Amino acid sequence: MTRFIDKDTRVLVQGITGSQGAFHTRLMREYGTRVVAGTVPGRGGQTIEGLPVYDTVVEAKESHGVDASIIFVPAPYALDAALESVEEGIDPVVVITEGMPVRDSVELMARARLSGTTVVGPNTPGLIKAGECKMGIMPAQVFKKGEVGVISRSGTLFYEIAAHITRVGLGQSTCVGLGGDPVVGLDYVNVLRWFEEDPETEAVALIGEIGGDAEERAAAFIGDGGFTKPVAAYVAGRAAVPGKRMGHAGAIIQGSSGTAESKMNALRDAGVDVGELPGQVAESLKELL
Amino acid sequence: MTRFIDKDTRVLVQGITGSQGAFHTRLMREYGTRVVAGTVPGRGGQTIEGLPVYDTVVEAKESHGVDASIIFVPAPYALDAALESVEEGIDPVVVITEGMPVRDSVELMARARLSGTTVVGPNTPGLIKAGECKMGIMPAQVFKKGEVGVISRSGTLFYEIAAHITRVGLGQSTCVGLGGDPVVGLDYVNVLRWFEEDPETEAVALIGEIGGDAEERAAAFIGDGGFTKPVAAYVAGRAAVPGKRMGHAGAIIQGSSGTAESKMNALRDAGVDVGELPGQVAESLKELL
Amino acid sequence: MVESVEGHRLKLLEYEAKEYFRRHGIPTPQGRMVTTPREARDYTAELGKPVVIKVQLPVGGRGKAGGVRFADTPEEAAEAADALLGMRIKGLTVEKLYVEEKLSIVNEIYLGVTVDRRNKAYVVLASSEGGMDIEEVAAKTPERIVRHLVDPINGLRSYHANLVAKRLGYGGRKMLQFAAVIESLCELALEMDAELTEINPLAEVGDGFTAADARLNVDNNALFRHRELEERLLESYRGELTEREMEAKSQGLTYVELDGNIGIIGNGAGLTMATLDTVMLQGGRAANFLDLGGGATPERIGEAAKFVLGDERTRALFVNVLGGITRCDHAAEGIVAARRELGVEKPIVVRMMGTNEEEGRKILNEAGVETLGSMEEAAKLAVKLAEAS
Amino acid sequence: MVESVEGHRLKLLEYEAKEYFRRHGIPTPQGRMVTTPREARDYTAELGKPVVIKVQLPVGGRGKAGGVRFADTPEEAAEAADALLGMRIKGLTVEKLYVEEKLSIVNEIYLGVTVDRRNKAYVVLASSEGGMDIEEVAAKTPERIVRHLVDPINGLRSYHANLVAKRLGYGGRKMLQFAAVIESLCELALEMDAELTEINPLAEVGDGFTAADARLNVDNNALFRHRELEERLLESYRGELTEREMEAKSQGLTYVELDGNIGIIGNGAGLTMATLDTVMLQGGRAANFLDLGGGATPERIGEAAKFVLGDERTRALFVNVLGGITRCDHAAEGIVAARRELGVEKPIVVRMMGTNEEEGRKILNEAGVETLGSMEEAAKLAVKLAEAS
Repeated sequence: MTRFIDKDTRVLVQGITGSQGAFHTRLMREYGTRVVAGTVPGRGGQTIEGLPVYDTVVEAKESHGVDASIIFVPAPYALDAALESVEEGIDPVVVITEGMPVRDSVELMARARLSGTTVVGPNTPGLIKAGECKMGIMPAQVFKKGEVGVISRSGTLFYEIAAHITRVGLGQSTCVGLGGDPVVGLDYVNVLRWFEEDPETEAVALIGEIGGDAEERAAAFIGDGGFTKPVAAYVAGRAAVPGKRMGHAGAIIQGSSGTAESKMNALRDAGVDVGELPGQVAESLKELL
Repeated sequence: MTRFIDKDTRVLVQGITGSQGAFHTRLMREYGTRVVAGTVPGRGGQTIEGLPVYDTVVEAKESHGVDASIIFVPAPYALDAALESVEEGIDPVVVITEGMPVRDSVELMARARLSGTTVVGPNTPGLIKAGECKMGIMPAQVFKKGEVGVISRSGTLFYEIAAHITRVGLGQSTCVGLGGDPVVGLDYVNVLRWFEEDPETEAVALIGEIGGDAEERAAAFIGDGGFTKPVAAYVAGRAAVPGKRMGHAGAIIQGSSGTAESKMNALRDAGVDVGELPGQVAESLKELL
Repeated sequence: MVESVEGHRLKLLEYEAKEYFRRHGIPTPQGRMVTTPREARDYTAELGKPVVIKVQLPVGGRGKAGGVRFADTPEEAAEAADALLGMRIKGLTVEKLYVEEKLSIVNEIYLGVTVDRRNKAYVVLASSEGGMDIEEVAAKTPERIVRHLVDPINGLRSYHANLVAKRLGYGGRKMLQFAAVIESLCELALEMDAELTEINPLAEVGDGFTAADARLNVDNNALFRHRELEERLLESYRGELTEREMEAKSQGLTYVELDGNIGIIGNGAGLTMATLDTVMLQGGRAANFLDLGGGATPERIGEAAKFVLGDERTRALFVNVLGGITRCDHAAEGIVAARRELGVEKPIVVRMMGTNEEEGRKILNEAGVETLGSMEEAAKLAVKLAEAS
Repeated sequence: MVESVEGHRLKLLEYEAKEYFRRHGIPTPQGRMVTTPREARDYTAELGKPVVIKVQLPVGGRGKAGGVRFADTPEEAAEAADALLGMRIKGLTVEKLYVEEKLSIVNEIYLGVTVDRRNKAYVVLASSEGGMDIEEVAAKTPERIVRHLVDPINGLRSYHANLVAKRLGYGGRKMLQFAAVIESLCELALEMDAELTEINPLAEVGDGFTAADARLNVDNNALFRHRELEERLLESYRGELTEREMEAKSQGLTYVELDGNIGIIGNGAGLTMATLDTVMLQGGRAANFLDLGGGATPERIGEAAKFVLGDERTRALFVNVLGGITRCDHAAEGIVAARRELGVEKPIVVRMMGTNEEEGRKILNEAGVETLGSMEEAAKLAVKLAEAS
């Protein structure tokens, strides 16, 4: 993985004729993303937002060359859409789709691993290289090209913190929404590895939430010296109640595992500056840089 | 693939307690094959032919180290038995079992390809390195260590020709039974590539039969210079009738394809010495060497 | 250790789960669901042997709550059923019972299949500590749990199942029988999109194994593949959700009831959680979590606001909107409409930022609703207002 | 080009195949299997539209043989059925008919799924030349065939099916409909272990596609997964096998009837084929191919010998045994016993080599049967004896 996306990335939109697909295609292009085509089986030959629509990824790729794909396909069809891009060697594949069955995510990730493809999501706001390429549904106005890499499991909280980062006078390099589902393609460690090598990233904002142990594993990775740049973090869900799902399928405290405290402590032990409030992440980064 | 098998190969027998499994385990050991253990699910802890029986390949491997496996398991269970060895990194996996469904063979070969495992068979007499290691059901007495590599789709015809080779004063290096099923792990070209590199093989006896186009592909490979040592061949089935299956599931002439003439002509065009009768193969080799 | 996917599932009752078990060849004791003492008596007579009678409720711990009884005769079964029906357990009334042959159990095993988030794969869990909660076993004696990750490409094969059975100490015929149950349960899990399926205990009886209990929780997101279960969805929340949560569900709202007095509405799960946290840090207590999700319409936002304002515990409402796909002006319209329709005077604090922020603020300010740009300050204000009202 | 697995399969009749098609969601015209003119009339009346009536036989080319008729009214249907029932086609008597609604066909497509030996994978074949034999299309206009290899790991996905439909020139809704048929057929092929399943033609009608004909050949080796078909096996050979071959099948013998006069028995398919070839090169003609397989018992060999000697066309018997698992003495015992039991005087030539060769020769020589060590010489002798007798 030498890059996620940048201004040259040729992006395909799968599910481009749906309301979400069409809407965000427009916004992504306004941001400067090089969207080259869309696909919807059965809609080949149509045009939307001035872009050609193909029935299959193979045809879109043959006609335009496609580097990366973003998927707005309804959940029952999302697995096939993603596999289609994986099979065509498209990388990364960003699955915006919400509500994908876990069995399908498990299958997708296994096949993507076999072919070395990076899958972002499902149920992700997507990823953005500030000022160059937006492959996602995040509001453009909160981002400014800069030095902070952002990794988040949630969407709006990610925008919130990105906005704070911009407001304090910093900016973002690449921002990655991991996705709010229990099984997703990327975890913090995958992205931290990438940020460690990325010359444009000088510090990282890590935005976590209750459920699972992805934050604890990120903490272990940082604590073991796997990531050496400054990190500031916020973990949502201190007020959450065990056994109650907080919006995301993955955001649930089971027994004593997956609590915000556990994650915050692990990150602090690894030397990460953990904020009590979302706004503190930007302040910390300002100090760290 | 640096070697198939030799005197050091530690062999596991899957399905060792069945009558075929037990009988051939005895014969293989008499030949000198280093059989180290057997497996039969549910029979773990038993002993047969003085060898320990395990429930699973994992356990056999942990206790003995296993390089290669030979399978005598009934057809309905053969796929799982083979996959178990493939998963444990055992190579080659020799499937003696007859009557394996084609769907299972297709799945086995795909998974073996993913992990780079050589599968011999199914429905093969097995393979033998003359004078060192017999992993199969061929009669030992017809083989003598020597310089001719033998590749065959059939069993008894292979023994017949091996016996001729021995009788004319030559011997065999490694002999490979490809198997009589439509979908098998190895084809002539795979084995010719190996024989090309094998210092112990100076010439090859290629024994074909009607059905499919494996012989034609071997001819093309030889004709293109892929194999440079002398080859003598015999193709069975000149007297066969189109549409009638000749014993093997794979041995059938469909329309005008898969005939003995087509195969013999292709081989002759590639410079192979093709005999009219099985006995002529040995005579040809004698002249060629 | 046993980190699994939860939170998003349709929980079937024991008798329903066992029906699926049977279809997949998993041995179960003879049994029948009954709703009257008479049926309990008749079925016990039909069986002609001692039975166990278990309440059928979507909550755990029925044994401790007295929801399981034994009966040797049809008359005893009728009496037991009479005693159990109408019982209240964890706020739920018992309406269904499962009458099942009583087993002579040699040994109790735990067997489950769930999804391992970290490894992105289904996982088979087996333990000799049958009958116990697996989380508890995982915490206390993790070495007693055998885990097998199911390769998503290769699937669970007979030899994998044999190894699991082996590791639990079974050999010979018992190993094969146990392995067959593992294979079937795993097949069921995949075919039914189970987020969790469990046999606890799997009873070792004289001549094999049988599922003494059965749990089957199906991934909600996969119900399009299991249409027959869709209508069961709401019912499955009984007991698990509060009445208000049930009502929210039926309105399609992502709502969690909490025990404070500040109503919280946010857009996006992470932001809403952070809003709760911020309120907590300011000394307040949230009455709920309500996530609008992405791109809510004014109507949707109005419904949400009405739902939260309508909660009598709510003393103040704090709406936190980060405009992205969701438009701030839409949020404002929805809030104003809700307030007008309800005619309530409860204080409302709105924090908004992003898409159409100015328009939104204008609408709210004209309606006399306070808007702030900072989440912390808005939370502080909400806490103050809730205390004051 | 269309090299596929054949030879080893249970061939279902059209009406049976269509039943499987329906279960897998493949659109088929309305139809019913009937065995009397009355049923044909009643069903046509029930349908209330013109019908096509097709003989149900396990042989191809029924159209050319006059086995397909059309009828506009119930009375015409009864007449057509009356004419078709009892007809003889390729040596078989028509006992079953399939009455089906007559279609208004816009276009005819070929669609099939089979196994590609070389690539070790299932392959989808589609062609615009519907109604034609695919082998013929492959030979004459191979560019009109679209091939898609099904990745055994990933399976056939919707987008693969879309591409196939696309390559055949379909777009929009028709592409999706055609792709759905491809997906279902492929699913059927795998689930049923089909060595070949074919829709030829797949009829494009006004509002979609429908299977105007149906072929489903199931891999014999997989019948343990399809118990319901096991009893259909013998019947499926009707028409394909000769009477003697049918009888051999029922005795479990691997036997092919040929048109010569020298009975051939060998052990192993390759050796037996080579034996036929050798006899042919010596100027003789084999009456059959009979492969004993591996490790035959004396009884088995005796039955085989009796079966071949019992063929009145057989003037001499040539047994070729290469002793490996099969023991030469067992072969000898079987041959001697068969000869004794039948009391026939037909000349027998035995070539044996390998395991227990000496013992075998001794038994045969004592019984006055000639044994040789060379296959060529034995063949020469057999040809000579057959000519002389």
